[in-house]
Amino acid sequence: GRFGEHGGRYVPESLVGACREVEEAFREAWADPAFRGQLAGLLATHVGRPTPLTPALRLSAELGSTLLLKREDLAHTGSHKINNVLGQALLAKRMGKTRLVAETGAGQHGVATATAAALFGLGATVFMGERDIERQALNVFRMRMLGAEVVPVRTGSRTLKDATSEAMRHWVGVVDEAMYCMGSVLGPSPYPWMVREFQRVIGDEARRQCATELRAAVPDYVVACVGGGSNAAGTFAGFVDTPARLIGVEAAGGAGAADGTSGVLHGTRSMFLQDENGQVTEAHSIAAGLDYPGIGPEHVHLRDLGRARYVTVSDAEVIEAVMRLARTEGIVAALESAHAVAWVLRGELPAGSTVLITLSGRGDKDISTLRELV
Amino acid sequence: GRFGEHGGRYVPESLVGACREVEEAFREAWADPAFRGQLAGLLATHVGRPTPLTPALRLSAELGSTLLLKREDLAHTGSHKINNVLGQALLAKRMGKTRLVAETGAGQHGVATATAAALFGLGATVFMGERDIERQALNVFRMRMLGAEVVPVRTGSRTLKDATSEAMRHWVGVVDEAMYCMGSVLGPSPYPWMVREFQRVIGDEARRQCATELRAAVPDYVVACVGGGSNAAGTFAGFVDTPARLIGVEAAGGAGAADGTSGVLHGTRSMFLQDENGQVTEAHSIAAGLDYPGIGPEHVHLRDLGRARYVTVSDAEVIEAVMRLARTEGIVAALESAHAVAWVLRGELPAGSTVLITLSGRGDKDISTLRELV
Amino acid sequence: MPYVTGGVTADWASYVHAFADAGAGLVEIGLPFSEPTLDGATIQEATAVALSRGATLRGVLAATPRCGVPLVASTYANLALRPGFCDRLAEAGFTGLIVPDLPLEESAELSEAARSRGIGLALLASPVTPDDRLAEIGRRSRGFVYAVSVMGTTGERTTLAAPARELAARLAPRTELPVLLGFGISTPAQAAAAARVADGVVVGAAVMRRLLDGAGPAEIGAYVGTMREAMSGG
Amino acid sequence: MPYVTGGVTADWASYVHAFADAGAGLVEIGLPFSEPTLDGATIQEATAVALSRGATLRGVLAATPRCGVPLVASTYANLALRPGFCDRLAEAGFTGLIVPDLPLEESAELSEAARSRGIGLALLASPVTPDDRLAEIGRRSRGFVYAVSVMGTTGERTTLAAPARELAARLAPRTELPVLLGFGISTPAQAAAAARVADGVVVGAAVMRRLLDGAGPAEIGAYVGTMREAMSGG
Repeated sequence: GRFGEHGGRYVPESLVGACREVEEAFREAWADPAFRGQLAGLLATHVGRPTPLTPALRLSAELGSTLLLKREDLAHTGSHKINNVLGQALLAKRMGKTRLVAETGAGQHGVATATAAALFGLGATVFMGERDIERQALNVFRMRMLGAEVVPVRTGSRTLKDATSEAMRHWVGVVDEAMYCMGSVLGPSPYPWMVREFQRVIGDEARRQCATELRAAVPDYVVACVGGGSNAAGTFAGFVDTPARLIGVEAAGGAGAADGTSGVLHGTRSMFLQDENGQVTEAHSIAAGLDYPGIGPEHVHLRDLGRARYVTVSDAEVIEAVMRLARTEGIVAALESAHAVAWVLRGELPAGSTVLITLSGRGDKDISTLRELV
Repeated sequence: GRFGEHGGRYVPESLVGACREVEEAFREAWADPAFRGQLAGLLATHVGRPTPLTPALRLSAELGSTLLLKREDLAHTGSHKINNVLGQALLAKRMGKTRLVAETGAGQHGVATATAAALFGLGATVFMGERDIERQALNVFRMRMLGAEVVPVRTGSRTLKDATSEAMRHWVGVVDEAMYCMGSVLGPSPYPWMVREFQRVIGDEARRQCATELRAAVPDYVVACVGGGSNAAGTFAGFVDTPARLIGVEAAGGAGAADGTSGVLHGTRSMFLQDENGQVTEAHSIAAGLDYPGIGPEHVHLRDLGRARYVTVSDAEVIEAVMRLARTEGIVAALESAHAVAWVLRGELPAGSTVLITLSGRGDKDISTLRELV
Repeated sequence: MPYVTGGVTADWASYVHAFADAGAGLVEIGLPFSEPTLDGATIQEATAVALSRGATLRGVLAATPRCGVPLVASTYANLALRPGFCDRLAEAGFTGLIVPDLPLEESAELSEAARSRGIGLALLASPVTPDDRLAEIGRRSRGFVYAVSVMGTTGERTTLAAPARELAARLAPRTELPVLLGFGISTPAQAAAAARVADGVVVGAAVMRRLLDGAGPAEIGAYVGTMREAMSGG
Repeated sequence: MPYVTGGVTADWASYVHAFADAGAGLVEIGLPFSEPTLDGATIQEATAVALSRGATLRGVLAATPRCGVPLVASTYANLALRPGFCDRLAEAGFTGLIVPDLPLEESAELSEAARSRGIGLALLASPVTPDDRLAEIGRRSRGFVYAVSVMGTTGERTTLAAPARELAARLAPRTELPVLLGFGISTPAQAAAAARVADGVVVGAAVMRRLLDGAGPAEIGAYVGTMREAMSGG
């Protein structure tokens, strides 16, 4: 459960057993071909995997590079979140749990959790900050449509970090029947690496797809946005043993790797935005999904090892990237995903580079935000 | 260009040549393996085809039947519309056209057209009723993001039928450089059968998928919603030569087949809602995509032949169907698609039936409508 | 051939008389259809006004005056292909018919039905119609050939476009019927120019614009007279 | 062991003195952290109040009074694992430390750092902790073992739950340290019940609720005295 000196399991004694139980169940399930087959089947029939690898022909021509887009935006519910959530829900079912507990920020993970719960006939309790509930009323309704209970969180900044705290508090009281369904490569062990394993389907598919698409089989660059960092972790997992340069792109206002310092939050030791007194500060990004003041511990480790590089882009660059991708490729990417595109658009890559960009989600949810800004 | 006594090419002399040009180009392209290969490639890499066939396990258990969902909701841009639009845009490019002209109602076809235009570097002019523009401001913004020009139509009921009229008027003046990109199996020949051919990928895929999924290889029932009827036409095309019963489900308030009478509109002879004086009346459906006062001519023909049956469901049944599918399968279907589900939920099917339902699109666009109603 | 939308005002029939009095050789009466796909803003507006006043096919035909000048009905295929349409048209005294969304290929049946009731279905020709097709249209049309002078909808335009002259020139040797030039003709100068290449002109939107703006039969009759004069003088 | 959130009011230190005067054997001082993941509504509120008043680790430690009773700090791992934390704690006169999100497996380093500054890191035990693990916690804890009486967060509850009694009973034979029962104890009856199975109780939320509602040091000292009395009488 450690990535160098990061990771770990910083949870109350009351949750140690539950985390262990999840870890043991996951180890056992992940080694069981039946479980993996069942999950792969669901990802194929329900989610639409494999998602395509789209050559961004017009944008490539403009940049003089070869850009390949891994299309998680086409996954059921609109982002990569579902890969992980189906895995955890299937595991919960296998463990005999009857409920899922989850936190959500903008609502994407909450919708994915509610979706998986509906599919398996599990209950779902989703904690969501009151401010996010106001901003994302449609996602709240969607979760309720799917049968989930959405609990407003009125503490702190009333956003994602507070919802996460509240969800963990709640879990303590319901560990017997409920499984915590974590939305990113965060939280206590085994979550960071379990979520990465559930998301590695992105990287594994992309690796195979690149092999048929690129002469060199492996791209020069593999680029993904990083909030907590689950789509990046999943993507990188497929390329960590190749010469591809791995680039995680953070929001300038929510850059755990770039601006954070070592700390412990929500069960894991990692890099978090905090003031000089060790109080966690709020992240600010146009992309709600990157609005978390930390980053997954494995990313810190990959950076410390020099295996991955973490960069930031500004909100303005992100808006420009969304618009440009829409006009050249007919794809409206999520603001989160557009961070990866924005970094590539900076033009710092050598001409002729081959670049894999994970489009973690679709931009439908962001249209009204963009409309106000553009 | 005829389906029995329906279909035809009821256009002004000024458009006869343009329609013929499209027809000839399409015949030639459709017989050209290079064109079909290029389109199939785009559908795979850009749209995410094949879309999965999802067994609706929990709903099937509740109904005592076997329901299979053809997941067009997972296609890029969120519905089957893109299949057709990519075909027409590729054809336009092949014909040397530089612009697409299209009508749109709720905006789905407009967004798809704008998407295809962006992908091919074509211009796009989308006509949209002023009332629809107000109701669907986000889709208008999305089209503009994708680089399309959206032209408000202020005549008549200021909805889809008026937008269609205006788009056809506009086409007369720009036939040299522009191709009309029709959104359904409507309009003058070759559109109804060309659109059906571009949409038959739904039925062809589903046929193959059913063959591996069902013991009998072919389902007992094939059910799809019908506005103009393009997703139904594409689905039925894959099963018309099988014993499967084909069911088209119309909105009770916009049922061209059920309540229409023979007439001529927008270039085709078919069934339209009209008063006793031959004036076309407005359709009313909770599903904007079914809000057209007519039905594709081939559907009338299939009905006249007894090969397909057309039924209607009420708005209330549709809302119930959306909610039930969400809770049992974790899929929020478009209100249009939910018509097909609603009919199956009536429970009129013999126990043990196998049923293919085409989910033509996703319900994200309908969430705020549902929120107000539920 | 001046045009009026049937039912656009309570006294719409007076305009027909005024046209006749102004020396029009033919009068075109529009039978309003809810989806005027080929009309520009003016005639769309006139159609909407007529329908909102409760105009129906039956009502317009019943109110159609006999004014000594041959009457030509114009409407869309949805109305023209309704059973009994030609019977009613004949009863109302029409001898000509224009259906702009019924091209050559779709026209045979209606043309025959009309002919059997003494009505000539005039076909339309367009600037993009090839020569051989023009000849076929010239052969199959009845009464006259309606030459659409521009690629677009009905409506006023400032000059008579070159395509109109070219079309008229291509049509003339390919038909024995008179050629009427329509779409976009509104000024005496245009009418005069048109008269040099065709046998007549259709003045629709220009009449209806004035009518919708409040001009009475006398004023519009005078306008039609001016147009006629310009043509004769040309 | 009564609890006060450091910095919650300007005169928070007076509460520490009042606790000592009321006969508390230990006093727990919360060092506010922005994400009080394990606290219930009351202590979350107290934390937010303290932080909004500008409370910092440095400031709270500087204001911590010496009152003759051993002081126990409680905070979260994010603060406790900061470099120099134990030095500063020792300077401020603390001899005990509770870090509720630092379970056995993650505690060794901090426990050693604390020990070297004369501070005992008390570990927590929970109703779901198995016996062998309880023994390990009992061995590795310093000062006392904090027995979490319920599966949930801090906060007042109406009765002392059965799990609390069972946990205390399982812990007692597995540690040589005193066992303090915490989470949810607010009434004299509960305190008395707790005293029958444990060596002491932690009264946190009940104190803070009163404090946030405006009770001064004297009033809260009296409440703590009542609790103490109930325990002695039990």
